[in-house]
Amino acid sequence: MAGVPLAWYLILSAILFALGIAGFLFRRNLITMFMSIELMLNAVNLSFVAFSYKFGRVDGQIFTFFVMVVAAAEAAVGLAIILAVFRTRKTLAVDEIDSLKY
Amino acid sequence: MMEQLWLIPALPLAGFVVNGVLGRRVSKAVVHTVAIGTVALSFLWVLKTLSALMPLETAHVERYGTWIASGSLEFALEFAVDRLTAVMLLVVTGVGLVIHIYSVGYMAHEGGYYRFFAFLNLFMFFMLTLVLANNFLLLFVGWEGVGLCSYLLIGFYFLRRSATTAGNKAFIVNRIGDFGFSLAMFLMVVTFGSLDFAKVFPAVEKMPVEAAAGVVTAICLLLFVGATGKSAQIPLYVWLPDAMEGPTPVSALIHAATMVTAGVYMIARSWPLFTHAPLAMDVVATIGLLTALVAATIGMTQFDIKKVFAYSTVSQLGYMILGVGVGAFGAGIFHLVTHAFFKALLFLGSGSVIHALSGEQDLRKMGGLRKHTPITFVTLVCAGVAIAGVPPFSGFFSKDEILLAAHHHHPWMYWIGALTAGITAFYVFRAIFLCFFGEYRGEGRPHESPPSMTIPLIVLAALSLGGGFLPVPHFLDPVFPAMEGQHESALVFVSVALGLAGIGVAAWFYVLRPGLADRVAASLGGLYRLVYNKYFVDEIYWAAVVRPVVGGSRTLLWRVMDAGVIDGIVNGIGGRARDAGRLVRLLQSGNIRSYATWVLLGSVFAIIGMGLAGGLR
Amino acid sequence: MNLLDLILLLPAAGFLAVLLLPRRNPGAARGVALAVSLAVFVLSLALAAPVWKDGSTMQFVTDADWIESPAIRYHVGVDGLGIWLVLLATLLTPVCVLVSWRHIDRRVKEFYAFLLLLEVGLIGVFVALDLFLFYVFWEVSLVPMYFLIGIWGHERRIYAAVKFFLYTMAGSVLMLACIIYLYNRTGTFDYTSLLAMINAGDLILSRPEQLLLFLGFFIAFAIKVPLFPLHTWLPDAHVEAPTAGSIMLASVMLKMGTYGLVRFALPMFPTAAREFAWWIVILAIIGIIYGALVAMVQPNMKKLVAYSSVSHLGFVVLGIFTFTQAGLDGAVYQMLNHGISTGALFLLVGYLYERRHSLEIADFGGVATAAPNLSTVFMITMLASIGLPMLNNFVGEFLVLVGSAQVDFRWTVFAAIGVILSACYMLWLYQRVFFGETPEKVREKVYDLRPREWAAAIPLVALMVWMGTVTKTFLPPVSARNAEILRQTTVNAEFLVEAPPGARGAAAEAVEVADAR
Amino acid sequence: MDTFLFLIFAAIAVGCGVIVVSQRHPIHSAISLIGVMGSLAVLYLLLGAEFIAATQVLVYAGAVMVLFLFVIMLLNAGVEPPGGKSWPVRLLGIPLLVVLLGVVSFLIRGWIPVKETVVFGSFTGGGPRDVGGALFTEYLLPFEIVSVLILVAILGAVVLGGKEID
Repeated sequence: MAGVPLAWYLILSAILFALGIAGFLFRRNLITMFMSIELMLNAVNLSFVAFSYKFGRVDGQIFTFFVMVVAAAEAAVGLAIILAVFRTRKTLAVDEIDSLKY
Repeated sequence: MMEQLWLIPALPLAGFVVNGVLGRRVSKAVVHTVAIGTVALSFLWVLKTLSALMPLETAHVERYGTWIASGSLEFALEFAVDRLTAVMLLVVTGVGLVIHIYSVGYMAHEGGYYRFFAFLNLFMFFMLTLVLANNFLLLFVGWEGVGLCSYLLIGFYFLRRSATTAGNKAFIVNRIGDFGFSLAMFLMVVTFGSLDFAKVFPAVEKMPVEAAAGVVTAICLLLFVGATGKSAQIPLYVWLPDAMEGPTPVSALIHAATMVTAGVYMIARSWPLFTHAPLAMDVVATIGLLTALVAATIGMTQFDIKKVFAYSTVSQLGYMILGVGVGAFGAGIFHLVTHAFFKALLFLGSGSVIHALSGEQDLRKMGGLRKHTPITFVTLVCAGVAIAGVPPFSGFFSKDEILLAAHHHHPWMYWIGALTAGITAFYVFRAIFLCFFGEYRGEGRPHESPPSMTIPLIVLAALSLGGGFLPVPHFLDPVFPAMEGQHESALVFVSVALGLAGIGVAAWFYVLRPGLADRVAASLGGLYRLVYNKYFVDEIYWAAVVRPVVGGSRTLLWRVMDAGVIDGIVNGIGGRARDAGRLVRLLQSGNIRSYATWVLLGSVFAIIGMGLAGGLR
Repeated sequence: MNLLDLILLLPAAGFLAVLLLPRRNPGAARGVALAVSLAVFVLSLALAAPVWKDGSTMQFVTDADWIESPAIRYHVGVDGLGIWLVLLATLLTPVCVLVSWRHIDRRVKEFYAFLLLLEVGLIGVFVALDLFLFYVFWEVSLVPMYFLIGIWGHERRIYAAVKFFLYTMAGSVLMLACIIYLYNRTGTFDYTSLLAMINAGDLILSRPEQLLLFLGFFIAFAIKVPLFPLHTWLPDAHVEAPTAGSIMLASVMLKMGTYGLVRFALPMFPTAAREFAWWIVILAIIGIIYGALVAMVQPNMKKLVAYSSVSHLGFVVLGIFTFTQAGLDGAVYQMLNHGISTGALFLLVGYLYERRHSLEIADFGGVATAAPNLSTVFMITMLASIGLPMLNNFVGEFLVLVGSAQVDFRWTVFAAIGVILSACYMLWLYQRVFFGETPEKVREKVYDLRPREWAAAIPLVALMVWMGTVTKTFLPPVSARNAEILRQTTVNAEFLVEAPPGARGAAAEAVEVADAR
Repeated sequence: MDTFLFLIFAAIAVGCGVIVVSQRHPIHSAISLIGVMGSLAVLYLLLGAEFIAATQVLVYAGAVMVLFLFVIMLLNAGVEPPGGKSWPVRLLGIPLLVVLLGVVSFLIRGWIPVKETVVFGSFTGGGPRDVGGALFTEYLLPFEIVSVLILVAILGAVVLGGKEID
């Protein structure tokens, strides 16, 4: 029975991850960047699940589970921080938020 | 048998310690009693020791232990007495005692009384150590120590800048001499492995002549550098005239009678070295003669009474150096002894004059004092005839012996020496005539000094007159090598005649025809100015040595080298590091997206690296 | 735990105790510091007698594991070389406590705490027999000094402290690298085992190895000495440091460098040491003359004394690299002398500063009238410093110059010029500060020595006279140890004769030179 | 059939991903991200991870993305202004991305043989029972820690979002 090569899953994961990076690099909006991070996390999750399939073990999925949980927590805190930043700086453009420098 | 030689210097040292620690809290009477008492005891102990040790054919050595020991080198604390030392001990303690007594009167109204006597006692300690030392190191201890005391006492009036400057000058010029002395010591350690007289001298004797010539000549010349410093010879004599800033008893004791003769003593003491270095001996004799002449000419023109006698001292020291330089060690020491008498007398006498005039030292403001200060006048004339070499007074015997030995060495040395003798007579009597004859040219009321000052004058006058009959050269015969050759008695008359002529000229210039001297001086013009300004030696030294060294140190070494180059390099390294940091910190731009790019860059490299290394397989 | 451990532990305990004291009560900090430092001094005196009897072997040795891997040991002991330096450190600490009694008025307890910590480091350096332990103590002494200068210093203290720290650090990092290299070669940091290996021929360092290792150690030590041209941190550090800091820095810390040279650089890398000796001696002699000349023109008293230190320590380095008994003995003796006399000079300059609040020579004059006792003590110290016989420095300088004359007379000639110059700058200083009429400002502010100040000065003056006259008290153990070290340097060179051909020429030459002496 | 499903949902995921990255307005990005997540959930199913697929839809697509949308609307975030300040991104961004993607793909290709395929239904260890079993036995401690983490995160979010920061 012909199936999908495993490598395709992984390459899809890599492509999504690269898209995430691209979003992080080229978007200048804090929230979009944050979403790009989520995208990267999802790309990694896909790898985990794919490997879980490859080795026939559930551990990869457990990891995915943890990543989701942490991502949820992160999203909560991160968005709260974005809120706080917006309240003080009145902007979401990261290039304007650069006071932590030399 | 121990004679407890150490007591001789230790007694004055005890006096120094007592006066130094307690002097400020006790009365003047206690201070000078302690000071004079210790010196007197020391003098008595010298007499006792010498009478016990006579006839002292060979040296009596006492060892008290080791001072410095390192590996095979050992430097002992050893005192020794032989006939040479005996003479020196008597001169130092004897003249020292007289001058201590004199100081009671002279210093009566000065501040820092205890300090003065403490320093004098300290000087006695070091001088006696110098004389008693049985090795060069201990001699050097005394040598440096007397230099210290000289410094302290020249700068005694430390509120006067000129006095402290003179003190510094004395110490530093002496240090230059000591530099030579110490190098000589190091060379001796290297060559002979010891500094003991008892080891060095026999070793020299045993050395083959060819081997000895170079190194022994070097040692002797270096020792002589030391002597030129301490005994004020060309080119290091410049400190001695300035040293007259000190109180007059100091000038008499340290800068006339004892300390400055240490160089002569040292050369005489190390005759076994010098006799093996004829070249060095010639240098010594020539320098001595030259110094005698040059200093005497300067002495003719000075108006400060103490300066006249200071240059006279330099000149007379030149004679002594000439004496030891031509191999007449006994004669040199003999002149040292007689000079101690008459020069101490000259200084104490001039001190008495200065005391009488409440501090006036300029001959042009004196005159006619023989009526006011008769004792001083008479004793000074005694000293004058002694130094002028008028027979049968002390200077005649000792000086003539040196001159005859010089003639035996090189006739031209005799003639220059004799000429100098004439000049000597002239300037001494010039001073005496200016001071005591004619009209009184100053202000204030001159008065005769107290007995504590005049009695020492009288004692010294007696010694100056009769000192020539002391059998010093004969007594020293066993110590020194015999001088061959016979006296040419005709020459005696020449020098005596020159001396008398000098007195005559002085009398003609300053008593019979006052004013003539000024006209002669004016007619000589530039030559007179040259001599009057002491051949500009101080100025030349200042311009050629002091200023370049100080200025060079300040600008070149400190500002340019230290602050500029070295610190520049150091700070430059620091600065470049900072610049690099400033450059690199631009990466820390605060822009998150830039950071992300760097992270990505790093990750790419890491992944490529891992891939290449096969880490992912 | 033996006496030596106790001596190391006590000031460390004192350091903690002072830190724990309440800030409100500075008197307690002073009291505790004085008590501890005096106790340490008294205890350390007990070290002297056994070492005096046998200076060439290590005594009061403790050898315990500290860290198992890498094999770092707590190995301490004291011999004729270290004993007087230990005593110097323990003597000067109470002196410094006394000196700072009034002078330090802010952050008092921290000051005394740092002083005690400094003492730990200094003692440790002189007793450590494990290279790593040595390095640790070396750095331990560095930190408190940095703070002493940086917190309680004068106007430009930060600059001076940073300069001091960076200079020293640059050197000590090189040393650490060399120590680690040695460890990688041999598997041990232990100095005595290393020497034993070298003696037995088990450890033969090739010539390039020796040269590089020697240079690493040497630069660290030379900076600390400081040897020309690595000296420029010294004047700045001294000028800015508080009095106690200057005293400890000049008297004890500079000796760490020269001590290191004698203890480590010479016996471990004899071939390299002999090969470089010529160049090092030239630097030392330049330092002697240069330091003296620059000292002469300083307008600031502390700077003057600092440059004079450069000059004096030139003598020490010269003595060390003569490889003669007299030279080494003189060098070690001179370390002690310099510790005493320059320490005393800084002490007295500190007294003057406390009174007039200035270090500029031009602000003084006529102090002799206002403070005769102070002037007398200064005079004695000055005379000691310029090497007057019967005072301490003379003995050291004399032996050093004798040693150098035995090797090359030219060295002696140039080095002796420094003796002349020392008289110049010191006498000139004395004249300008103490002699002459007393200006109004000086008369108002300068008072004579107080009892507390006497108490700090008298031991030093007494030692100057004692060390100058009774050398027997101090010299024999030093001599014994130095003889051992000299033997060691020749032994090593002999082993190298059998080493690879590249090293043959130099080593053989070194042995010949050694034999010729 | 597998290949067909994979290709469809992979295409949706990549397409939505591109929209996420390329849209200037955060709302568009957020909506697209939901699309990515949904298609990923299908892919998880294909890989036999039923429980994770469900959670993905519930937690990610449901809870987290709603949070995002709320915040976007709360802040009234608009279209981002053009231009940026980061020169390294402009200089290095695209080349680095290309290199990364190339290298990773190359490594994956070399690592996992093409004949190793995924067949739907061949792995059945991804049901709630299996995951739960592993989670409450082997991974109990991490699980508990994560629960604390979430608690802290809640607190943090409340504190940060709740009041003005001075």
